[in-house]
Amino acid sequence: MATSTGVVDGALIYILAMSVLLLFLIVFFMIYFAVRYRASRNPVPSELPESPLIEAIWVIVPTLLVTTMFIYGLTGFRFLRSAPANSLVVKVYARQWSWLFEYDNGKKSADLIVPLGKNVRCELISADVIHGFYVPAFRIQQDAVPGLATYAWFNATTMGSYYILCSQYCGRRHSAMIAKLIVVPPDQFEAWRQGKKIEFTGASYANMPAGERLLYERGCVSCHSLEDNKMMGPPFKGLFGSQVVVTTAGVQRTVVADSAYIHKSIVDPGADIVSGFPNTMPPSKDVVSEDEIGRIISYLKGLK
Amino acid sequence: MAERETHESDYVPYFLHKGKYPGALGWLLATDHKRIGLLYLACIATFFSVAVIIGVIMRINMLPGHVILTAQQYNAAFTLHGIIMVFLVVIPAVPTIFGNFFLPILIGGRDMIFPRLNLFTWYLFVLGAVLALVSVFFGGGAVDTGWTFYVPFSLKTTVNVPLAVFAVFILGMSSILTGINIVTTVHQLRAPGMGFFRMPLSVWGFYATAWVQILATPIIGITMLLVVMERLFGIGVFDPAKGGDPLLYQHLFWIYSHPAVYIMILPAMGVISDIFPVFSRKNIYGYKMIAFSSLAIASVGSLVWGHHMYVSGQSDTAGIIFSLLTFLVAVPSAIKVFNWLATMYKGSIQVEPPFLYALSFIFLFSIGGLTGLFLGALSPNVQLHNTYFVVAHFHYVIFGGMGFGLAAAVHYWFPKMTGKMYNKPLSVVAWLVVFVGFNIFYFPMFILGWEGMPRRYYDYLPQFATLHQVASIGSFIMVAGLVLVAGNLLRGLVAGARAPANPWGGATLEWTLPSPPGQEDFEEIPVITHGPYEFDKKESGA
Amino acid sequence: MNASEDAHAAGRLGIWLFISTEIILFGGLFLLYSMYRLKNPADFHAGSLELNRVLGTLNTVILITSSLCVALAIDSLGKGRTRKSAWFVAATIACAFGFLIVKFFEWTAKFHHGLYPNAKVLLSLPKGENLFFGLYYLMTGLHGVHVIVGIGVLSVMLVRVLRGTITPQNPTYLVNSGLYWHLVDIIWIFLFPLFYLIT
Amino acid sequence: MNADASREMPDARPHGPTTRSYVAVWGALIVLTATTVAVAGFNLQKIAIIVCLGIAAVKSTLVLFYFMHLRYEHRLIIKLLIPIAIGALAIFIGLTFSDVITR
Repeated sequence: MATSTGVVDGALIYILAMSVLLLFLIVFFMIYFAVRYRASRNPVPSELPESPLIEAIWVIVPTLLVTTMFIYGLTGFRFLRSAPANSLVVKVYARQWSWLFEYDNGKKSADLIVPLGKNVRCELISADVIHGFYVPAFRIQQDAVPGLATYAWFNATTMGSYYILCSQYCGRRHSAMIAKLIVVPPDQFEAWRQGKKIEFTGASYANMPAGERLLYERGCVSCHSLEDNKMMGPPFKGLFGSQVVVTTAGVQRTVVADSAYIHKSIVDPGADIVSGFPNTMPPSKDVVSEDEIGRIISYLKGLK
Repeated sequence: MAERETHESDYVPYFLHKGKYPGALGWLLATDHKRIGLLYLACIATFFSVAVIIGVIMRINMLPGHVILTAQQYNAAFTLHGIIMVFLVVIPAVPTIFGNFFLPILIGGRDMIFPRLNLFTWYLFVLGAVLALVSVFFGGGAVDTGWTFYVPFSLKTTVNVPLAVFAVFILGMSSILTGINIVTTVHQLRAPGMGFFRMPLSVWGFYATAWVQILATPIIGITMLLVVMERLFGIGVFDPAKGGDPLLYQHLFWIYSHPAVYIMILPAMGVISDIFPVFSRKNIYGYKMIAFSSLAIASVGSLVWGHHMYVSGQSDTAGIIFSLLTFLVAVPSAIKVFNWLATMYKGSIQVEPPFLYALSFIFLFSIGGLTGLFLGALSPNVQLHNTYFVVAHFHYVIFGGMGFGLAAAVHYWFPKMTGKMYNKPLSVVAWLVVFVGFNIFYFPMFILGWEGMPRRYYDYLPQFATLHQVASIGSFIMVAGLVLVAGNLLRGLVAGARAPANPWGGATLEWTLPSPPGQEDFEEIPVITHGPYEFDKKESGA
Repeated sequence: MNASEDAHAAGRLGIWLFISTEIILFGGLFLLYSMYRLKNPADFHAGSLELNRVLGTLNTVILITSSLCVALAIDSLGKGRTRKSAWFVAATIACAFGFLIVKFFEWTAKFHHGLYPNAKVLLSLPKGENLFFGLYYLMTGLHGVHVIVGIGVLSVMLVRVLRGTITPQNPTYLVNSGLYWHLVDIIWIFLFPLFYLIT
Repeated sequence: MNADASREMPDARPHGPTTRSYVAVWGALIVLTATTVAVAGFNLQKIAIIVCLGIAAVKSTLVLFYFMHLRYEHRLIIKLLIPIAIGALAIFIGLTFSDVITR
């Protein structure tokens, strides 16, 4: 849970209470009239003279009621939309169909690890289409729009692991675009951020070899299977060293999938388009470092 | 009416009338408003069935352990369900079926003002429907964008977006022309003495709706054309890579698509306003307030589209403005509900099938409207946006509101349209099954959404399984009820008892005609001397 | 009650409603134009310098003149001078073709400079200029489609005036076609300064 | 607006502007076009937008009032249509503007 949870819930519960009351009154009168004035009991209807007073009440009371709801919602919104200046800034990269979190010191992670009781400001960046950064437990949601800087912030008050979901429909594997938000003690967080190896409970890709873990963390497996089934992109199993038919600048040719080829496919995927697959992969220079590409290649070498 | 019986010999029901063309051509080239209304009815009923079947398939898929679709198929399924329901069923249904059939009669005219244009709108409608259908099978396959076609996803996906959005453009043209026809008809063809404040409230509903159709639909037209142009020529006005702003697409889309909700609900509210006085045997309470609240909903409802965008990246200031305006539109809706209830007060109430639907309309629409307050409020919306709460909310408003309003209209006007009566006890049973199924189906979705289940998810976290199961079971009950409703009506059509001219004791003009009406509706254009709900005066009028 | 007069009154309301929808249809593009201009004033300035102001002015004069012609056609018809009316309708159609020919040369010249959607040259320019030309093609293109539709409608009117199915007593179709044609003129009256003049 | 409004004369009969006034309006439109092009020639910057759109508004009003006979229109509903359409558009643009400038 976070400080925002209570803020949003307050407004929700107020509106819920008012709505239940109104619904009860409406249904009560509807049923009461239908029974009390049924034709067999009240054969002669009596006209009700129009009363400006009653009509004025019907305009004014709902107006006042909804005004209170507006103000309650507005106060909460102000809270949600003003990140304190001293927040820890995390860059959130959303892409089809995975999340990547980058801390101010350049540390990257597939799970959002945050310290307990600290303000965290998530700056949302989308690489392709619109995604929705949604943490239900914290009651925060904000779209990541390509070409537009947006953010959400929170201050976690309970330790534990929560879901981060994509709430804006983004294509085939939209419902699988899930990451974890893990709230940990501030000292552990700091140690982890500085590069100490800590596996937090609930983390998504614990105990994997570095190369494989990168493929998960950076979202490669959303489109490339580690088995041999065909997804959005070519499967990885048995890829290294195999013959690949590609189209380069409109010309079809056959190449061997060696280290150079894989490197090029990561940094400039539009250059050689593997036949039978659409040219949809975004260039991934900003997401993986040279060092990381090396680890991925050495993992793929072993994936027979 | 007494006068009518003396002319019994030259009276021929409109569907037996021998016109210029024989047989099927007599229907396909019909310019008679009643026949065109029925042409629309046939199409819309078919599309509705298709969309319901797609919906059931999705619900089966959401049963724990019953995956029958791939992710791509599921995405296409909810997209098609949305496109068909929104553009082919809910937006056109009440204005084109009942607007066409009854609007001219209710104002004492013989037809719509532009009968050939009227038929043309039906052909455009069919063309749009065919294009939408064709887009499923050609050029990359069924659209998977959701019915909102949000850019840049709709620019990037490999499926046949251009044809589908072009279909929406065509359907928009059809809707605009229908709106023009309705406004002009109301202005030109009212019978002598039929002042604006003697029009039945259903006519006010059609009239207010028609204005929204005219003023808002061109925006979706141009937006859809822009998506086509983007796909075909890569112009870039919506593509962020070329400087375009995806949020402007959302603005344009919702400038139409939010008012479209009022295109859906206003005519249904109008019909409900006609039904309440008839079954309470009492003049409607606050006629002018209801009439003006229709116009208020139509106009204020066009200013609130930004409440779909609180978390979209829209500025916070704009969010606050739109939230305030959104709450204002709740007021005229509340006024209508209060006026309907006041109409029942001290009435002489007969709970016939149409009234049962009208009463359940109030219940379901109230839930839909009140949950709209959650979504209109800024901070709760941040939690509930794009979750099942929204899905439940709009199904309560659209299906519970417009759908039950439509069902009320069908059960109210069925005897007039067909000259036959359906089985009343069976229709009450069918209503009960639909009503119960509906609530088991959609109510759990409020809770799912509150707990954080996003919409348009092929898959879900394990904690949501139970509620999904309940919702799916509810959907099966509801569909069973719908089959019962349809079966009862069809049976009534074929083998029902003959309906009298005025089975409900209504005081509006359609009940002065025989059931079903003759080709010309009125042999002589009536002179109107009193309001539409003055039951004690109905003998002296018309 | 005179049926033809009733039909005329109804037709007039109908066509004015239609004109309103056309204004809003273009309005969606005006909305995009104003938002993008607001965000990219410098690029829009640069973009409009690329357009040929002389040709734009020429087309404005052509359309205003065509508007006059169609007004005079209706005027002549009302005075019972059917033949003269037909000549004016023909002149309107001629102006419409003139407009399209000028537009054709304008577009072709832009295409030669690589200023068309998705062209390498255009994509290399600042994003605001890409938007400017995108909107330029969309708005003048949609307007051009309206001109083409107008030519079709006016041609039918010409035939009907000559055949005598449009008469001084029954001018509704011609009057309504004229109203549509004036609308096409009005839209250009706004497009002209927005793209060619404001820098 | 009522039913009696439908019993009226078709307006092709000469109760609108005279032939001479059509030509006069055309002359005014040409002069305004020349003015707007001339004004755009000076480097007036922001004022140019207002002047150019102002002249465009005057020109379209002339077309609406005289060529399209709106000045001689006696039905309220038709007189109101253009203001309604422009008003709707102004609201659409204005509310979208409230987002774009504060983003």
